[in-house]
Amino acid sequence: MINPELIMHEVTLENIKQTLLDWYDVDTHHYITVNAIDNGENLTFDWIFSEYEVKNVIHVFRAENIAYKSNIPSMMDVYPGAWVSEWDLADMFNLNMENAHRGMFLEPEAPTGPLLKESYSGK
Amino acid sequence: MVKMFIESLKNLTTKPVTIGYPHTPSPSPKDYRGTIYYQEDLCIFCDLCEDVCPPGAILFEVTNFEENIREYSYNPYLCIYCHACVDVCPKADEGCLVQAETRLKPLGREETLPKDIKLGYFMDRVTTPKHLDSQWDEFEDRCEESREGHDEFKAEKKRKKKEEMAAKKKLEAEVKAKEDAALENDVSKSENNPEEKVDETAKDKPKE
Amino acid sequence: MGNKITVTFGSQHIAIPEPVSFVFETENEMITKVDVDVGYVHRGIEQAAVTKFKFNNVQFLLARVCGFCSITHAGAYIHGVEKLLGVETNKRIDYLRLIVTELDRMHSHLLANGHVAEVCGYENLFMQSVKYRENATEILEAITGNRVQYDYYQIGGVSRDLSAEHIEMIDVKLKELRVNVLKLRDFFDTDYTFGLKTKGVGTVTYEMAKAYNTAGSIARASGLRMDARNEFDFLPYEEVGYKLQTRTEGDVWARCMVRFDEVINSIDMCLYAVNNLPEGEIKVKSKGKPKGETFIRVEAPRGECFYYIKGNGTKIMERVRIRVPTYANIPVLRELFVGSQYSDAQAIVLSFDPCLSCTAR
Amino acid sequence: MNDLRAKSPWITHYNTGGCNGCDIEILAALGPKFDIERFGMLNRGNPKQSDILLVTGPVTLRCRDVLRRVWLEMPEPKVVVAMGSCTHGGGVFRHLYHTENGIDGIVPVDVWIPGCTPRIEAIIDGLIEGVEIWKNKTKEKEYMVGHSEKLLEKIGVLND
Amino acid sequence: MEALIVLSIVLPLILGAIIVFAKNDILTSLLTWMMLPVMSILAFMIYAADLPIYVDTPHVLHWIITLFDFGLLAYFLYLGAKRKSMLVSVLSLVQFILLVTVIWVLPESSTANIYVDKLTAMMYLLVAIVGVPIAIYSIKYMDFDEKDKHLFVGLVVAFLGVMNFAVSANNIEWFFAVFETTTLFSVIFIGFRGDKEAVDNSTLALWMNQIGGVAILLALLIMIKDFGVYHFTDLLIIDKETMSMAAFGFLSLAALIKGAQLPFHKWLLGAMVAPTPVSAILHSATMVKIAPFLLLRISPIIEGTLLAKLLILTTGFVFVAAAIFALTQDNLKRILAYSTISLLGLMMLAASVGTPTAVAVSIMLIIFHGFAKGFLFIEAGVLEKVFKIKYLQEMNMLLEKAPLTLLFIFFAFLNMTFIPFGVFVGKWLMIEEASGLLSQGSSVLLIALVAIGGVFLSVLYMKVLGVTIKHHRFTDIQVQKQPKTFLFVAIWFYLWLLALTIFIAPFAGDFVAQISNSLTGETTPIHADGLSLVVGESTLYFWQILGALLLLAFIHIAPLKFKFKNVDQMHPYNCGEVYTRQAGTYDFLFLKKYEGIANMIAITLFMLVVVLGGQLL
Amino acid sequence: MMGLLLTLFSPIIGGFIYGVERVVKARMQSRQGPPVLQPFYDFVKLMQKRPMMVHSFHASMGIMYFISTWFAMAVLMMGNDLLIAIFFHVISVLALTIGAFSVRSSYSIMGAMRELMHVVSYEPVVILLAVSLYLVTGSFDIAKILTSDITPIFSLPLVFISFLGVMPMLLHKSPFDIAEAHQEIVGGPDIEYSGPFYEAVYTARWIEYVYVYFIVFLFGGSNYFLGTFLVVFSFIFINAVDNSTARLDYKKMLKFAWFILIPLSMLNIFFVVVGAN
Ligand code: SF4
Ligand code: SF4
Ligand code: SF4
Ligand code: SF4
Ligand code: SF4
Ligand code: SF4
Ligand code: SF4
Ligand code: SF4
Repeated sequence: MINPELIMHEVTLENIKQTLLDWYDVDTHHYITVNAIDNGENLTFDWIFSEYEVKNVIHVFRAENIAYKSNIPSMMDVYPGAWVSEWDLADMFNLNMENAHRGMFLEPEAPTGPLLKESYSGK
Repeated sequence: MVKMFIESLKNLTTKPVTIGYPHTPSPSPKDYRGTIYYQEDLCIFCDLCEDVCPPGAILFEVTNFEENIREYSYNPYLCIYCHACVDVCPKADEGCLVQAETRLKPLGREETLPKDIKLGYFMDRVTTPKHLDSQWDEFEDRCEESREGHDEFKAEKKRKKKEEMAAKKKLEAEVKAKEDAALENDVSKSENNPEEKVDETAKDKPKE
Repeated sequence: MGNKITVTFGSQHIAIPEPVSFVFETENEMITKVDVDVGYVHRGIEQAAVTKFKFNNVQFLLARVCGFCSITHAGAYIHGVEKLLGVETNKRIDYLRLIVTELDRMHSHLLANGHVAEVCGYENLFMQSVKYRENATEILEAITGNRVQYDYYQIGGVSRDLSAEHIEMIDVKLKELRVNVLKLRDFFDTDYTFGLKTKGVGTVTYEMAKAYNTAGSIARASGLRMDARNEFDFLPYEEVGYKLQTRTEGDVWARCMVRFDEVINSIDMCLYAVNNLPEGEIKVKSKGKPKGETFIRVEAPRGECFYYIKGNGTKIMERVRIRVPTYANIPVLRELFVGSQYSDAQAIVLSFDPCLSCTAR
Repeated sequence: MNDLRAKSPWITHYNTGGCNGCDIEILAALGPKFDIERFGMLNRGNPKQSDILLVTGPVTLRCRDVLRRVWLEMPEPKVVVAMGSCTHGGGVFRHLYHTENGIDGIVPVDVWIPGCTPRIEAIIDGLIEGVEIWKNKTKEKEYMVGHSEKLLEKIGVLND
Repeated sequence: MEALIVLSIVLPLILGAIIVFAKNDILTSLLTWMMLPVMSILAFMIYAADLPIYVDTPHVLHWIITLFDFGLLAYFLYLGAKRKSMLVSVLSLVQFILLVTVIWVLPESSTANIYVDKLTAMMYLLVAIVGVPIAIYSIKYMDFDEKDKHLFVGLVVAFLGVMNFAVSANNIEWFFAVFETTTLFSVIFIGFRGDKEAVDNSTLALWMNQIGGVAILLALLIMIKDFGVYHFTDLLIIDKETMSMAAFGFLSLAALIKGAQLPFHKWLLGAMVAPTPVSAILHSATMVKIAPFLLLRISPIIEGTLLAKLLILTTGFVFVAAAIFALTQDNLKRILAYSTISLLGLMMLAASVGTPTAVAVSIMLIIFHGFAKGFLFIEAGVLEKVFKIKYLQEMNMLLEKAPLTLLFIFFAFLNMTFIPFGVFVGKWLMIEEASGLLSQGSSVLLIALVAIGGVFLSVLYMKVLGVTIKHHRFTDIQVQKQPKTFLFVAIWFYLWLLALTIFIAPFAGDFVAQISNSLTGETTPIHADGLSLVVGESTLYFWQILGALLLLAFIHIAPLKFKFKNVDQMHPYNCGEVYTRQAGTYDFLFLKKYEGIANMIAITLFMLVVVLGGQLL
Repeated sequence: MMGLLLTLFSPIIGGFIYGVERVVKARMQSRQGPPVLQPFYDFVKLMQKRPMMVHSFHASMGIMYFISTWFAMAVLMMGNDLLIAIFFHVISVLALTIGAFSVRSSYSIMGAMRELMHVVSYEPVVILLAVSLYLVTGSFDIAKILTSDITPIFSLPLVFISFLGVMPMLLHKSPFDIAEAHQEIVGGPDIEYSGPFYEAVYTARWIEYVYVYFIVFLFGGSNYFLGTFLVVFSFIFINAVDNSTARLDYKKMLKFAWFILIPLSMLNIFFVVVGAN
């Protein structure tokens, strides 16, 4: 059984960028992805990192209770490769993501925000 | 470059590694995940396979509501040969659902339509390979309807049965009551109770 | 205008079997601008995993996120579910899983390298790669029942056991494969024209690799010591002799070479695992429904595959998030084109071994 | 003549969003062990010079029009060989929000190859089956008599 | 006959003057149109006469010309001062001093100052048949929003006279005078539009050509000092063995500059700012053709010397380099200019080789290049004025926009390189000749240069043709209306080229070979066998000529005429996508960085020509 | 007479060569490969396809490519001047490139430009070859070359080697299949042809095989046995090279042709000249 050692950092949308700018070290930290979870009323955001050559450690920067229409900051200033995951999330959750180009994955005729609970739970 | 040059010349003089399929056979290895076969007589109609099948390649259509006869349908062209149905089938060991090592022929000209009774429940109904896909769509709808219909039918039947039972009971009760009345002259004791019970059951059952 | 030629590369193009489109703007064949569309394969798997499918058959769907690493996708998910269910697998299961995962890596790497050779116009090298790769796929077919979609992982175990004949066959074929891969590696290594076409082309420097958080053989070819097998204990890699392979050149050629080195390492690991297979059941009983969340990293052939799984105690999962290696490598890929020749673009793309079907899901 | 023709089917392959599994096998089928060039088959990659359109995948929304265009660009006589369960009703991707549930509604299919992933032997069987059908086809365009230009324009083949 | 010769020199001058001063449209047209038959007949009559002819001139003419020289130099000095160009002023002063010295030491000579041989007569013909239609063309051309129409046409007409004069001058001092006059004309033409760019370019042309003038004067001085003669015909009879080559070194230098060889090609490129007929006339029949003409005049003398070898090297190098750099250009006229520079290189190369066949090649190239280039520039002018197309990338879809012009351009370009047209025959003969020389131990480099340069030119033309035809759509082609004059001139050139090509064997075997015979005094191994061309042991059969003509005719007429019926039309393969995309061409701009190196090499070669070839050391 | 027959049958001979080549190529890749007559099956197939074109001009250029290649073949077989035959080949290249340029497809246009780069690379070498043959046999006349008592291969080994170097360019074989480059520009100039029109281009390529191998044959001089041997040798060699090299880009091709092959040829000619004097 896998046993990841989770290191949780509580952040908010306002301070996430600054926190990451301070914390993220290109030599030791590896950005994995950003994730969003729909809790039914609001979203949870996770920015997920690992460390090079350190076993089983996963850093998670978790911002909770995000309203659906909040403006999400882009992390492209911190690590330039962030755009794929951010644009992807913007499409999938119909987010107001900074700098995001919509339609990277979704065609116009597809449902908007397919990963939102309201989109698939039939309401 | 030079090494490859020599290798090329060497290959030119040696025999190619190409196998001769289809002129020479190339059998599947043991336990190859091929077509799913089904034995109706062994099936207990538990619907577990239909439930687990990822693409929905197994469907049961209720063909006879009265006797609750369900017909197994399998679409080998939709099946992803994942083996999940066989894993889940309680009667798999007896051979109710088996994954064969052989695979199906591709579906092209009409002559090549597979006619194997055991697997081709769905295919048998198809006359032309074109529109097979849309037919499966219709079929899915029909199965869905049949299931719903069956559920309704079942509920209806149950209700009717209950009603009958109730009526019967009532009758019996009446008779009994008459008898009793005749015997004891106590009429007002048990008149409404059975009817309420029927109502409750009728409400509950279809919801399941 | 005038001297600019816009070349579309995809979505239907002979060099990339997958639908992906690059729109290059070239001047004298030199690329000056590039647009990438990676969304052709988007099918909506993340949604399907939390709606249509129950937690015990999601792995079949996830295996079909991508054919090359069907085993890793299903594997990552099942590792996660097992964690949520609290299932402890035994050594034999781990070893069996490891064998199939590494065999998958071998065939994937060999095909990827062969494909690089093919788009470099080196048809024979492609043919030789595919020829030798057959050994790996034959083994896989024999032990899992399919050449590509193994469906081998199951919750709490694996679907089939290895028999004695299997072990014998694997041993013979892998030893043969090892010889052949070394030969093939030698071809790639020493070939002059292939070197002309690939050395110094599409170079990802160590700094770039770090800055863009690349994964897999792309990162390792640039000297970034980055391998989920090294950083995450999802399978007992250390026991079977895993070694991290890196190079420093970072170009197309180095990526091929890293893949060959990994194939050889994988063969060694498999040989060890097959010959030292622990005894035990191949399936552990599991009960209950997954509840809670977990993060999983596994090393797919193309690099790190990351899963986030959240269950809510019902049959349906709450959230499945997939981050795949190509997804991490697309940003750096896009940066590489500007300034390189159009005739090298195919080799660069294919040396990344892009998997759009998992990128777009 | 048709028998001679049947010895030279050229292939265009298009993946409409499958898992690559099928495509890997197509590559392997080109390889030395199976070598479909024995039957005169070449992977041309260019629909204008091909006779068999080998499609894999469940047809995602974005691939749909591309598939149509590729098919339209192939001159008659031509056949479409659909490979894998994805192409038939979408396979495991059936009824996802971004797929078209297989290629049947998009282009007319002549041969279905079952399997996920089909064995290479099945690919060969399917292609041979396709060739048998192709042999009896003619140059005629049975579809869209009389309104070709318009239809082409609508689909976006007459782009520019 | 003398009168005819004088007439053909003077008539254009007079007519030009009338046109300039009369400023009357009808008169202009009338006179210019009239010149076509008159000049042609004159030239034919002179050619048919018993050549060579020496025309004696009154002594006073000599003084007039000398005076004119000084006037010219004074004007140049004035221009230099006005345009604040030190170079021009200094060069004018140098020329002034040299000219005074020359006149000081000039011995008496009884040789006639005007000498007309077959070569000269051929140049007359070229001027009449190629130059006059261009003058006609320029009447219409100037109607398109240009000013000073009459002045322009008058100058063009007069320029033809100057050119005729230049090719008939025997006295090198006179030749210097005409040489400078052509410079003057080119300066006026280039600066015609009067804007800054035009003036700058004309100044450039001025000082570059003045260097040529200086070179001629130096040559003249040395000649007078060494041999005491200053007539071309006198030079030919001096014993070759003992001769010093210094004078010829300088003469060749003048030729190289006039022929706009690298690195002096800038002036010809700068000439592009002038109205297009200027380019047409400069490139086809006049001006630059003085360069190979001059070399042809002295080729019997320099044949086989080190000077000739160095010239071969230089011009061969230019032939290749200019063809390569032409690939980097995107302006049609500049491409044509580069190709002229390149082909001039080949002509001069052939002239320097100096064997009968090589001389024939040079003549052949002068003629066919004149026709084709005149044609091309005319069509470039049509494109510019009627269709507003100047750059290569705008030439896309010419087939829809200007089908007829495309047809003409296509044909002219085919003429520039493909079998069986004249330029090709020249190239082919050159290779044959060079191969012959090879076995006698001459340079392997010569052959390689000819082969390589020819290939580059072919590729250049194919590229340009490709671009003109590019992006054709499905639409039907409608032939657009063009001014009748343009059409006439185009058809005139077309028919001449066609006729000359079909009868290339007699033309080369009789006409060209005769000129070459007369120049070299040996028999040229080219003759016509029926309509097949026989060169030594090789034959260009008539069926090959005809076959190639038919193939090419089909290729260039096909776009207009040929239609497939009942065939499906489909858009190009675009990976199944519908992106609109640009499709330009390669511009090979990365080659530009080698241009400096090429110029350096060319300068070195120039030095070598003058210093080593002229045996100055 | 022989020349006429050879010309008439050159498509068939070429098709046969191509068929053998495909088998040899497959065998070199340890595959079984298609039947030898495969090119003719392809021919029949293409003829039976529904004709489809981009526009008439493009389609007619495909046919012109075929005709002019065949004509060049006729000139080579029946004319007497090798040089002229070489220049006729340029006409066919013209038809091909003009056709390729005329369509609105960047692949096609890139293919055409690359085709021109091919010409720049091989043409000087081929001309030098003709010149060197002239040098040793004293004639450009093919009939004379084939009857001269000198065997050119012995005095022109370097020229032969450099011709081996340009053969991949002429025949579009790896490492110089740059204009065709299937994985980059999907066939380059041929891409837009389909059905019968593609068949014209396809067949023209066969004629080019005969054209090129005939030039190889000339190296045998009057020793036809040696000539045949050279043809077979170069055939195997070219195919082995095709199968053991990656495709280079056009700049590398130019450099190879210009800085290696041309000097090589010139060196050989130089030696011959020096040796003769
Ligand atoms: S093998 Fe899988 S897809 Fe096929 S019927 Fe069984 S469960 Fe369904
Ligand atoms: S799981 Fe087995 S027993 Fe149950 S319905 Fe399916 S086939 Fe029948
Ligand atoms: S050989 Fe490779 S590039 Fe070519 S079509 Fe096949 S998979 Fe695609
Ligand atoms: S990158 Fe993704 S899709 Fe590709 S092989 Fe790896 S896990 Fe599979
Ligand atoms: S990377 Fe490609 S091959 Fe691998 S899983 Fe993804 S789509 Fe499939
Ligand atoms: S089969 Fe599918 S995944 Fe494989 S290369 Fe072709 S399109 Fe891509
Ligand atoms: S049929 Fe199966 S293997 Fe083939 S593409 Fe679809 S999911 Fe992949
Ligand atoms: S490049 Fe194209 S034509 Fe050439 S061998 Fe490869 S697939 Fe065939």
